[in-house]
Amino acid sequence: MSFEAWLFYLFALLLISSAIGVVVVRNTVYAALLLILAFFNSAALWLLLQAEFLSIVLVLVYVGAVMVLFLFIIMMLNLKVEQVKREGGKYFPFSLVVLFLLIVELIIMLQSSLFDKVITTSDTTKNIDNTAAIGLLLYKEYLFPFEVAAVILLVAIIAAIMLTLRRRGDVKTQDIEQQIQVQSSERIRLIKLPSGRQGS
Amino acid sequence: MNTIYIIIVLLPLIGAIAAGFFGKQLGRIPSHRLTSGLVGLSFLLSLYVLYYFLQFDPNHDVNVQVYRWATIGRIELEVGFFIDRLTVFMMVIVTFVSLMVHIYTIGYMHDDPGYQRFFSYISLFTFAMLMLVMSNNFVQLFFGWEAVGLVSYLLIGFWYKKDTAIYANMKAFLVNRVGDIGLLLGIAVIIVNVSGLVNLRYEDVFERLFVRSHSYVLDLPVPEIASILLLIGAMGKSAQIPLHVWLPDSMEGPTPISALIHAATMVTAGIFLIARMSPIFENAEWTLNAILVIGSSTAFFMGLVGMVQNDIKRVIAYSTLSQLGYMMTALGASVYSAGLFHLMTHAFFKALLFLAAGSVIMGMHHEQDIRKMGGLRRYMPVTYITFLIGSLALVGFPGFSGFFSKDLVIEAVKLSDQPAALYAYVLLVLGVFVTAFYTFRVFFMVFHGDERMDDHTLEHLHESPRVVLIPLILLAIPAIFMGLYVESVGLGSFFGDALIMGEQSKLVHIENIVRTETHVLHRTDSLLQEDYHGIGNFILHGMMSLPFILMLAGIGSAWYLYLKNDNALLWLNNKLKAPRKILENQYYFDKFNQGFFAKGALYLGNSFMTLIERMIIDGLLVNGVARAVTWATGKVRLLQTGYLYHSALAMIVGIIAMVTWFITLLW
Amino acid sequence: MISLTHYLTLAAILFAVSIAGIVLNRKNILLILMCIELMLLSVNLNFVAFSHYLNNLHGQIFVFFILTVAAAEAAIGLAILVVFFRNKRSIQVQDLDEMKG
Amino acid sequence: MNGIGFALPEIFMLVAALVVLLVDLFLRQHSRILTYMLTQAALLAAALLVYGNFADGPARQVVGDMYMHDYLSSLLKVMALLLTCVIVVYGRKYWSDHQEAPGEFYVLVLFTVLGMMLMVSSTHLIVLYLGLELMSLSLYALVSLLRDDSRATEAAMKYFILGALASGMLLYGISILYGLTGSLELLAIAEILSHEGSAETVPLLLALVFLIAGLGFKLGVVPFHMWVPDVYQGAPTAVTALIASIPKLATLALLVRLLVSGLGNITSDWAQILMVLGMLSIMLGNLVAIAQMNLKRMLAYSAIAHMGFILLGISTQTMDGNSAALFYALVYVVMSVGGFGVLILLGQAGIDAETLYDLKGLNKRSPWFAFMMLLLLFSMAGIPPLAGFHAKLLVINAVLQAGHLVLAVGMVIMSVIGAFYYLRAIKMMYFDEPDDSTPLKWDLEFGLTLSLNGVWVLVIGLMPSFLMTVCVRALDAKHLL
Repeated sequence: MSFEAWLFYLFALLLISSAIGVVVVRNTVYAALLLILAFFNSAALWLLLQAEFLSIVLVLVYVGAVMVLFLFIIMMLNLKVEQVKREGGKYFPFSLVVLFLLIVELIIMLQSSLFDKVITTSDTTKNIDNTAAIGLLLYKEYLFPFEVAAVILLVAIIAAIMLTLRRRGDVKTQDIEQQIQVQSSERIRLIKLPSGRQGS
Repeated sequence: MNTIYIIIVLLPLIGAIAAGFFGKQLGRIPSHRLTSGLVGLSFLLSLYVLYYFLQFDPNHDVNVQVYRWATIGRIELEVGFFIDRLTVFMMVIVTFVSLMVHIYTIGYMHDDPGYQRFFSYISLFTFAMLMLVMSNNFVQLFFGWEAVGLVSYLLIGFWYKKDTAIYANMKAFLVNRVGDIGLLLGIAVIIVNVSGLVNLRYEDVFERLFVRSHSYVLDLPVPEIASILLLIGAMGKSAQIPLHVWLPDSMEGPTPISALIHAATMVTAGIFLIARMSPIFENAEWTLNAILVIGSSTAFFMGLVGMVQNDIKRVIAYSTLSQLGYMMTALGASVYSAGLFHLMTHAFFKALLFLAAGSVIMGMHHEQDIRKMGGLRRYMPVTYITFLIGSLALVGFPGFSGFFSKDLVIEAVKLSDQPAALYAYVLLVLGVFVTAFYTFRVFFMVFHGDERMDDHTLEHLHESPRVVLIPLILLAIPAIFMGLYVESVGLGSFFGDALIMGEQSKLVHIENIVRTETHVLHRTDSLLQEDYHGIGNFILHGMMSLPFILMLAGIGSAWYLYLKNDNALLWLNNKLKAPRKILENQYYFDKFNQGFFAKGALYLGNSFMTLIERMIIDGLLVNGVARAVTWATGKVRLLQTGYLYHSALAMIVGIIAMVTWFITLLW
Repeated sequence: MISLTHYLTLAAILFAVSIAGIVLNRKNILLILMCIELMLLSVNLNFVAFSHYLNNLHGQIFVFFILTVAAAEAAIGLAILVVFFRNKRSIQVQDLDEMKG
Repeated sequence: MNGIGFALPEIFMLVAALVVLLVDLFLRQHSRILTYMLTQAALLAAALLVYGNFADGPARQVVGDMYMHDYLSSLLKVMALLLTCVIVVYGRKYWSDHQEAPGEFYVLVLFTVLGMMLMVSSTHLIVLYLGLELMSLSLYALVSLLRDDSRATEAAMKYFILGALASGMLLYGISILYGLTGSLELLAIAEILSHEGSAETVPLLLALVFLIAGLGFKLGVVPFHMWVPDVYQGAPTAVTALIASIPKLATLALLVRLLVSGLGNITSDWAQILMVLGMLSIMLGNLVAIAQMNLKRMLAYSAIAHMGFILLGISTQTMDGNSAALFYALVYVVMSVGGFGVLILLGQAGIDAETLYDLKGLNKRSPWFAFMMLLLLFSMAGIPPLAGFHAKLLVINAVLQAGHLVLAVGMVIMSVIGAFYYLRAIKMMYFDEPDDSTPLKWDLEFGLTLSLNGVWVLVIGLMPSFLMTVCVRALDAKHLL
């Protein structure tokens, strides 16, 4: 096996085991960390596939932003580690069988002579590097989808703010406008109290 | 110009929808103003259309295609209007009578809680009736036919808290069903026998039906079968023996309805149907003879029943039956124009009589028994005079509209050379006496003689409000003068070729004439025309004829028996106990239906129910299916646990199933 | 040598594992959200592999967009999760059970 | 970027959504009416723009071959925009019943429609995916708008997770499609696939399965339907109306583009799948709907059944079947939006109407709206002469023409069983005494819109030929691809 093959198997094995880890560990924080590991491995695999730009983006965007967001939420919600006993349910064996079937069938269906191409290292004689090529494509051919993606991010921002922003009623702050507009009659209220004698 | 027809039809519908759905919001007065106004507008537009048509020669017609609704197989369902002289004629009558009834209702139903609902119904009826008469195809005709039936059904049971009303309602519904099935089968026979893509328009159907008129159903030529079935339909709506039983009972509805639906318009739908379908009927000699027999029998025997009825509305109802018989008979004699002329005059004077009777009933505080009335002429002078005009028109007093139309019918039957014509002639002539007798019996008992009502009613006796009297007066005018159109309408020059449609059928007619040399329509028609020498002559001739004498005899005997000599009446009653009993029981039609059809059906039904229904259908099929559905529902519902992982699992299982499906397909 | 099929198999296994996470998970919704990220990762792996072997950059562009959308999706998903937590004081999968039948 | 002008309606919608968003930021609660009016104006103007350059000629691709300008997309866009106007009118009443009028509702509705517009005219898989996600993400957020309502948030959570799963599946399918053809552009894919030998269809079938799963989820057909009842029930009713209409239209367009145009060479394979899924949906939808006393859930199951009809129409692989499916979809969305409109009408301040019991005695409370609901329910049950009747008739006829007698008989039987639950609702409206006789409140605009909605069903039922012609034209090969 070539060095690249070794690398592939190493990262693939790590990727799958960390993915399984995400599914089976009980602690959510561990799961998130394992997911980060999976992302790193996958970024490495992408490097093997000469997708340098995307592999950097994966690390920067995913690990740097999305996973941090996940961790942030985990911490914010302050979940107890063991909240529920592991309950398989009567569907559990059935589900396992189904998943096994899924893997087998996917692999069977993907056995095609079309896909028997062997990895070819750097024989693609490109004059420009991967990042530049993607940039050119993105800003020339894919400008329209690029704008749409921006809109999607905007919607995400709107939705996230809308859902989580609360105006608390019990916060004590000054409202300058109201203070200025107040009238003298509102400032003091004269109440005529009945004299003490009549009351008891 | 074409949109005007659509507007005429839609105006009453708009009124009906407004009063029906928004009656509560609108209030009483705006509701009746709106509906009456819209129907009035519809009437004016109809008049305009009449005027417009009079500019053209009588054969002018218009075919308006509104839209094609759907195509099912080779049958195209369309909505459209066919307008010719016949249609215009019906439109004017329908909208005019309807308008009068709308106005009358304002007074008559004044205190009824269902005021707006009532206006909505009668407007809806006007819409349906216009759809029926203006239709250019069989499907729309059937729609209009069922719609008028539906409204009639709703209106007979308008006072749904009255048990008798509900019963009458039911009866009308069931009997009309029989007729409707006849019509439906008739249309089906026609559709089956027309080849190619069928749009079911009258013209096309007639043309293509006669191309294939050599074809046979059950060894009978198609026109014969189709016309018999259509006749059954017409008999149901126009209440001919033996499908007449629902009409007298329909008097349970409010009086304006009796005038509008059960005298002037809906019951004449059968007459209209046969006139429209004349190309088919003219090719069916057997059916024409059947019409003669059925029509004249209805005319005479139903009139006889009218002689012994004591409910003012029922007497007029029987009179309606009898007059419908006259119209039918004229059609049977192939003088369609005479039948339609009688339809027109009858619409006016019968609506008048009903509305006047309604006025009497109002005055009498909803007492309908004529034995408890009497001497009303002093208290209700306008009602009295209008009722008299209506009565004179009904009995055919020379100069009044009924005289011309009835005489024309009798003349036509006399001249007809159909085998059944003699039978029909005798019955019709005798019928004149009967008509005169029962009409004036009611007239004398209600308006002359002693006041037989109780004191309380007598104290409150007064003339009806103006809103009730205006329609009476407006209807009285045509009831007197419409006879003047005897030449144009009665003798058919007004209608032109409207009564025979379709090029091909015309050709067939000519062939028939050439071949047999005795074509009925044209012979009777032309004979009638030959006999006619101006109105003056017509009246003079009428005054010397047998029917006139019989009429006078009828009036005279009614006067003698009911005003002059009570003892003679008692003596006669004693002598004629047996026939009287038959008449009072209306020839036992109801008893027979009850005993034979109802009981028999019940018996059959019961045995079927225990055997088939309960055991097989109910036990096995219905309950079985219901149980199976419930069981399946429960089971399937269990799948819907609402748990996320089950939903996801279902999706995965779906994918696996599909992939497995393909794998098994490939290997 | 490493062929395209190797990568596709790897992605398929990753896909199945992520689905297993969604179907078998009885613990909390956050894990499900992570599994969704994992699933998108497997799809991305597919795209990058195809892109490489087809010598065609369009697949990588698609991955770029998937990453963008996935970030947006994560943001909205987590926001909904927070709202859900505020209502139920729990993010257990089993507590998604108010509606059924 | 030639032909960017054809995307003018979308660009306009985007700008309008941003304007609405900004304007709303500076408005106080009581002046939200401005947001509402701006939203309506934006929708109507966009509809006018689409109508203005309605693609009447042959289809063509613009904007770097990513964007389809054809009759089908123009038709669906106009329809969706007008329908959204209706939903926004209903939505205003709904939110005023809830004492708050979140400006985000309007903004997100605009983004939903924008996503839908991108979807129906995309010929590029990236644009398709982005449009789908734009629509879905906006909908997830909309469902959770009632953020203090535990059922709404639960529905949002379920909708989000299952939706993400479904779009993951769709992506997996797309990735294989890309791997097989090396292209992301639908026309090119169709071109390449038509040249390939039939031996290499195995991975293609795998892609097909995942594509159908992704689209089936959006349509809500068995077995990808489990979210439908929960989300319909939990979401705010105004949002439910949106979910029940816009995505269905968009997904129908995708089905036509992906399967009919894109995967035309394995037609028989997907046709069989659609047939099975369609029939299962009709059966499950109608059966389970019987057991529902919650009206929103009932409508959800009936939606599943209706989607089954649409799938069966497409599964016939004929022009007649496709146009029947399109006709069915166009009729269905109007009916269901109207149904939710009536539910919103019945709602009162703070309390949503959602069970069948809320319909009780509606005739006594408002005969006109009871009649409108009658029209809508009769139409859903497929009773002539209403629009739903023609829709069912067309689909069943197409299935018969394609020679599937058993299927057609099954459809008829299930329709009859399905009629039961619609009639039960009608019975409750007309023959039961109202539990609650609080007078219904609505303003003129709402009343008019709802009436229009109900009458439309009748009008289409009475004169279906126009809509039929349009549907046939939209799927005509000349105008498609």
